[in-house]
Amino acid sequence: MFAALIILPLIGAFVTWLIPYDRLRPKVLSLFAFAHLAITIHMLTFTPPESAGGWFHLDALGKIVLLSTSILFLTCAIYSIGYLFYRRERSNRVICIGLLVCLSAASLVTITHHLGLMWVALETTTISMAPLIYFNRNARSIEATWKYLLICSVGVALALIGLYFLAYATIVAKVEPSLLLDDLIRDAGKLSSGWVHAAFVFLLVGFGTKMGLAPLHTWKPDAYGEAPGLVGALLSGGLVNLAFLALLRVYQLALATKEIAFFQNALIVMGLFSMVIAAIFMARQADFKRMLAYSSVEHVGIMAVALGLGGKAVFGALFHILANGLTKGVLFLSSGNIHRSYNSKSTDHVRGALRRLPWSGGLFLAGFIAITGSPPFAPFISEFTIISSAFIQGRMLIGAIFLISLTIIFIGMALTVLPMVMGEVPADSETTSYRDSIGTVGPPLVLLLMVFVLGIWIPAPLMALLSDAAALLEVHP
Amino acid sequence: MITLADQLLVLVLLINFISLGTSRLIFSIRSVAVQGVILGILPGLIHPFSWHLVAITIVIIAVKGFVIPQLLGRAVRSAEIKREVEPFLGFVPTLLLGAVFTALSFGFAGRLPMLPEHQNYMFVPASIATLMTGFLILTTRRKAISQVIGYLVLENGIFIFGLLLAEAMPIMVEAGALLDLLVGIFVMGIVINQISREFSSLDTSLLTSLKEE
Amino acid sequence: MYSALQGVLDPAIVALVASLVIGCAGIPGLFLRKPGPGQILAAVANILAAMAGIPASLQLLFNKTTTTYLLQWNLPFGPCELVIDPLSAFFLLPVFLVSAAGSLFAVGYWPAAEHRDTERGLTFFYGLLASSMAILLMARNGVFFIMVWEIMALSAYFLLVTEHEREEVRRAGIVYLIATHTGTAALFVYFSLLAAQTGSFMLPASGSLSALSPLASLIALAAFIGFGAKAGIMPLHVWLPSAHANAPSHVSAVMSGVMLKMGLYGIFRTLTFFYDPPLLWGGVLTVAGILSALLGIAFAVAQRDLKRLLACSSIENIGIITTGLGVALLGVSSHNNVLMYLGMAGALLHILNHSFFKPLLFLGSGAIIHAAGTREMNLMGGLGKGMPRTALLFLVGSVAICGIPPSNGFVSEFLLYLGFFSQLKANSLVYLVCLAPVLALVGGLAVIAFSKLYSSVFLGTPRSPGAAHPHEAGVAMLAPMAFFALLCLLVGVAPQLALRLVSPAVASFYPQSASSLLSSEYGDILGRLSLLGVLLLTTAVVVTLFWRWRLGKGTVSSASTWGCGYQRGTSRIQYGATSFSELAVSVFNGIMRQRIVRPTLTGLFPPVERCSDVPTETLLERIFAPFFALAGILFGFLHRLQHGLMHIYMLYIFATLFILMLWAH
Amino acid sequence: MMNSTITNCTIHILLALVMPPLLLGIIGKTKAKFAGRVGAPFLQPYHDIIRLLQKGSVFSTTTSWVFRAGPIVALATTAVAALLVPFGAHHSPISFNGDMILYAYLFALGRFFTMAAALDTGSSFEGMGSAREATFSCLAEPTLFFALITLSRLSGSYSLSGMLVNINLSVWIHTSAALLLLVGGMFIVLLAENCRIPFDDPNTHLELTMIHEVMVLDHSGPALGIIQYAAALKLFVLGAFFVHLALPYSTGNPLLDWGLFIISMLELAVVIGVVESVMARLRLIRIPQLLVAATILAAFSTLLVIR
Repeated sequence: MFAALIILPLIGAFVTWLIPYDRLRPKVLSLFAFAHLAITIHMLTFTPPESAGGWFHLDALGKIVLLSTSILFLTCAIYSIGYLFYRRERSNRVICIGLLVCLSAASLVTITHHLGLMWVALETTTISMAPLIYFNRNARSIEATWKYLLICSVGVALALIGLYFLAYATIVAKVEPSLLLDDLIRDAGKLSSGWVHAAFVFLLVGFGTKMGLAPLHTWKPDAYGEAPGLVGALLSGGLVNLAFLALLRVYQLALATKEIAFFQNALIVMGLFSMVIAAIFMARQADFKRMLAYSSVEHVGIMAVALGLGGKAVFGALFHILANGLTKGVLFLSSGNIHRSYNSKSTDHVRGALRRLPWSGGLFLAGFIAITGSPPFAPFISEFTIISSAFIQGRMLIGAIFLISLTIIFIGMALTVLPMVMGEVPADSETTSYRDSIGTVGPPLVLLLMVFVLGIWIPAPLMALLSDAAALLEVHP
Repeated sequence: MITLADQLLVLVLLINFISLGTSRLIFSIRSVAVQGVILGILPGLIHPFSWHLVAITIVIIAVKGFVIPQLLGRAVRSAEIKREVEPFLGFVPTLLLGAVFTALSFGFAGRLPMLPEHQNYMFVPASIATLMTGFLILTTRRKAISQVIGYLVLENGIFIFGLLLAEAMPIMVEAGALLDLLVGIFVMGIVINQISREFSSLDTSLLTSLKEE
Repeated sequence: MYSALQGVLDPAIVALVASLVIGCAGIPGLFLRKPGPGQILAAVANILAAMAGIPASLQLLFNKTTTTYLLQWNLPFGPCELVIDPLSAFFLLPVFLVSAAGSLFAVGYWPAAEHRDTERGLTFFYGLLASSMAILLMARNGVFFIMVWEIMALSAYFLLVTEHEREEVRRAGIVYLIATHTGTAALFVYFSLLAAQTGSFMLPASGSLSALSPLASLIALAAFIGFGAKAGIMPLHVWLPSAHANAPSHVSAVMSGVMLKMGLYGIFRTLTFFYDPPLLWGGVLTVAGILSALLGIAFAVAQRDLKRLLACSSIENIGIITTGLGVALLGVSSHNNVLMYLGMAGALLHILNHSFFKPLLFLGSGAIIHAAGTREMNLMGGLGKGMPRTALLFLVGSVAICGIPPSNGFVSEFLLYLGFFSQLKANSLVYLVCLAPVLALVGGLAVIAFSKLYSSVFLGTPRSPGAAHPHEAGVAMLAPMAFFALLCLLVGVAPQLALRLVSPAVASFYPQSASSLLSSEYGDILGRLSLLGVLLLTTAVVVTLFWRWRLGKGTVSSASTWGCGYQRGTSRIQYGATSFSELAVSVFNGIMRQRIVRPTLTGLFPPVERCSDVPTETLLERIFAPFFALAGILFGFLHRLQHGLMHIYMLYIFATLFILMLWAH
Repeated sequence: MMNSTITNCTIHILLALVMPPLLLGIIGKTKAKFAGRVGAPFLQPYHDIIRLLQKGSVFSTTTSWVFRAGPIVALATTAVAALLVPFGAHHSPISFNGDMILYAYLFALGRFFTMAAALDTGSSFEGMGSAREATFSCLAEPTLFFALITLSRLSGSYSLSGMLVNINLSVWIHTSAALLLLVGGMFIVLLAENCRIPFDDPNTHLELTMIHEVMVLDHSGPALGIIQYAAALKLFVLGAFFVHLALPYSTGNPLLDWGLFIISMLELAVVIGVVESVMARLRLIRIPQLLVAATILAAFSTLLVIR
């Protein structure tokens, strides 16, 4: 079962590599994505027992991330059929292979309990995404790729040394040396605080870089801005969650080793800082894809703060994994359509999208409303849970900063998004071949529907899953 | 045997300073290559002989010592750049900072508990010092190629620490090391050459069109 | 219908179903291919729902029953209760009334045939807005409340930007959206703090909290900001004028007639939680209220845009209501039942009245805009001849909103006056009586504003070719207006009935205050009022008859207006809207700001020049806009942190690592 | 007792119907005497009104029904107001708690329609007049209310009759300061509301300077007669309020009281006449200042009594 989840996409990658026709590849891609989702759902319903001596173990946390990733990936794959049709000018072999490899690695991250293996998988996702960012093959995209790759690699390298510290801590503590999460949690008490502290710092910075917490987020706007819409969707809706899952693992460990206070405070500080940075940079943003990148910075910040707050906020964080992922999908895919249609990402040129692209424009608008935490959409549930638990815990200052930056972000985003979608299309704007079609509008529409439904009604099984996951992250006295 | 390893580590530290101090790119590439070779030898010195070990050693020496330097060298030659002119921070200050960081890392290592058998060897301080050096290069040099060098030094630092764990969890260490190498090759081999094709130069100060106005 | 309902159905169910029906009214239209039927269907559904809902809520109001339903949702915010108590029932009345009238008006005002691309969305969101407001009144779970609240705010936004091709409309929309979202942020705090206080997201029961508890004042503050922003209490009113001016008229009617009241409802509801509100709260509300009233009407006097004037007068009326509420609260804190009763009754009655005459006026403005093709009053004039019915109905509205007898507006203000005066005998809070002259001043200004409005629109001669050939509004547009006009007169002539309508709501608020003694006493006084109203009408009739008799005796001829010897008078030299209010503005200069654009005339024969004065949004233009500009500049400066220099990015990472290391050890 | 109230009511109504024009006559006579002229007879205003009622009327082509409604509403409101205010020491026919507020607002209704009628003609002069009327009367409102507050505080009553009838010499002696301020303020309001000098000159014919007269320029025949009668009635009603405030003496005997009332009204007319003769019209820009001054006087009196 576990193997299928990993191998299947790899087979897919191999197949797409063999296929010579550009038109066929995206369909094959979606086929494999669909199979992957099927397996995922099967695994969610009938949880397989942990195998390979605890190396593979699909727990509630993994399930959530796996589910959101798989759904998002399928939608992006289907979207790619319509989207790549407009990018006929260049071969899509690389992008299809990269996507599938990334999918395989992503699944590996979610199902393994061995930190080392998880690290390897994470690194693989980083690398496999690089050529996708370079899809446009121009100076800007190579620069974006370069920054993405170097910064993320440095980050992941730091994470690696963090893991080494952890491992060494086990050796020093004379317990059976291992990087299996369960063993570590078991022996957590014995580990020497010096090494553990150092490990946490390096892991936080490392995974934080991959996740894009400020001030480690510097690669994000460039990468998201230059990558095609669907890659952006996967980066901000998928990879971010994987990195967050890695942080969750560390958090679990931190819970076990009574070092939790420091870790939580660090998370809160970095999270709030990310939100403030996002607020500052979203105002007066002239490039709507970069704006979405900062929105992603904001939301990793939200998740970090929630994790740091603990208690009921953790539930919010976990639900936000899903909510943020899906909503970001809507935003990036629809923004991709708008980009295609106007052939520009500049908010000065894009005007009256609702007139030119009623569907994509409407989706973009709805996505904006959803991502800024307005009901009746899913992000509201998570964000309100977090805010309220901040205030209920009596941590007014945190709540205040959180809320103020949310408001500023809303204003900044509104001032960027509303002029884009409303009004008349400027007479001098470039006309392109792009038209809204079911292929390019359907997938984000489906995502939006999910976001909406989750905003008013959480299915019981999902609810159970979320509360199980939250239980894993509670402080054990 | 292991004392020899210690002396080699001193050599590694020296090479750090060289790569910090020199402005000639080719030279610093070579020095990093040497560092790589030394690191390749180290496991052989501290672990009992095994074919597995031999294989690892060979791979590491091959990649760190020859493949990557070759790639970098070609990139440098194709872009026709000889030296790192006007670094973000001058060479002397960087050297001083390097010294400070090395000292700091010794202090830091001192405060951490060790296994008795590692107690009086300088694996930990050396690795952290190398790590810091890598960071120092990354933050003070403008040229893409020097940043790659910085990244390699960083990796070497991590690798040194990995030696401590090699017998505890060999697969882990090797996986990590090899994957880092992969990244290295990936970054150098493809991106660098793409860059030099796009910009006919490896100056990252050219790679600054993506920013907020 | 009434008694039949009692037997057959539970009124609460009826009200609930009715509000849901309104919400779904616009949906069929989205899928129908032909544009017309959807709108008609929506209107019919709305009206039927209102015809079911209003008796139901009346019944709930009079039976003083409280019905509770549990909505099954599995969101992690505790149980979701829907409760209809007399207070909710009272607020339900305007919701049903105005939304139904507006939807009928829309058929004539925004015909689907002419607005193919906007009508569907308009109808849909209109229904959504109305029903969300109705549901809001029943929501008792804080989170559910916020969700409905935000749906209401957003659908109002989408209605507002119906004509988003116009730059002005977009600006209004953005300002509104930012304002309402900020308010919602305050509500987040509010409900979180409530939850921190009570331990659950359920709204606390009436009188269950003490105002002395540490969080109480924070809660009250958050409520004041959050709900006050929606109600348009100064200084949180900045979004209101432009929003109401730029929405389609029947939407403005709902926004002003009902949506503002939702903010007030929130404040009312919040105050019910506390059994011992301190004097301070009442004081704050009173001061804020009277200031809103005075400044609001002062702004109104200066306006030259028909709908902006109406919007500003909404601020005034909200201010009056808030004053009443504050007075009632002072009564609670000082255990003075008379004050409590009069303040609360006045406030609630004025809520009802405002939801009669303000929609009437906004709908009328819609008809006017159709006829004259502009909102600029200086370009209108003489419309009364082309559209006499509209003119008559609009006159009723104008008289009513000035609070002049015999109209409903006077009744509620009358109760407030009684409240102020009632303190003269008591020795506490005597200075409260000084509000009376202020309210009188407000009344006087209102007379200026609305005589200006009415006369410059309907009277005299057309000031622009656009207004020259007005056409009377159709039945679909006239019927709702006539309905509201009748209500205004009815309440004006028979105020005691209205008081009976209000009393249960007051009782639900502070039971001890609504002693039957009080309500009967003031019922009698209002009875005298109605007597005098009848007397006034009869006198008028007598005088008219007398006059007609004399008219019959003498010869009746007609000539052009006496121009005092100057016979070349054109329509341009008659007093326009701006010139009418110019004197008042110059007297009240400082409160009302007008930017006067004066030309400088040079030479013996200067070229043709224009002089115009433009009313300004003091708060928005002097404070908020510069603040935002400043923030923008600051952020722009900080944007340099993202400079694209790789090695500095590396430095960020390194620094973070270093700092965390230091912090950890 | 019962029939005494009835007689009082009848007398009240009769006075309200008959007496008002006489005041105008007396004012005119006084001014004539000051000017050294013989002047028109006391009953001249009656003659004018009757003559006007017999004349035919001319309507401007631009006017609508609003124009015709103006005089009617003006008269009706004033007439109803006349039923609320007590004449002399006698209670008014109708009185209830809060009737003073109705009293104040009835004039607002009349004003609204008068202004509307004026603006209906589309003449710039009449527009001018109504703009001034609107502004000045709006400024006069607060004064009246401060007066009402003071009186109601002093008398402990919420109805016009109650508060005026309870003001007697003893109250005066105790709170003379407050009441003096009040009298000052109210006299100004009285002049302003009735468009007398120094605010307005009822018989000038220089349109640019007028307020009330210019508003009714276009009315003719019976309508004009009604307007003039209404104006006189308004003077009478406000005068009655003022007179009892200024000269609050009452003998126990009802008939004597009526006599006293009539005499004091005549005194008032004379006083107004004197003022009009010795004063000139203010410049328009000064008028608001005078009105605000009146407000301040009244406000002070209020402060004096409620502190």
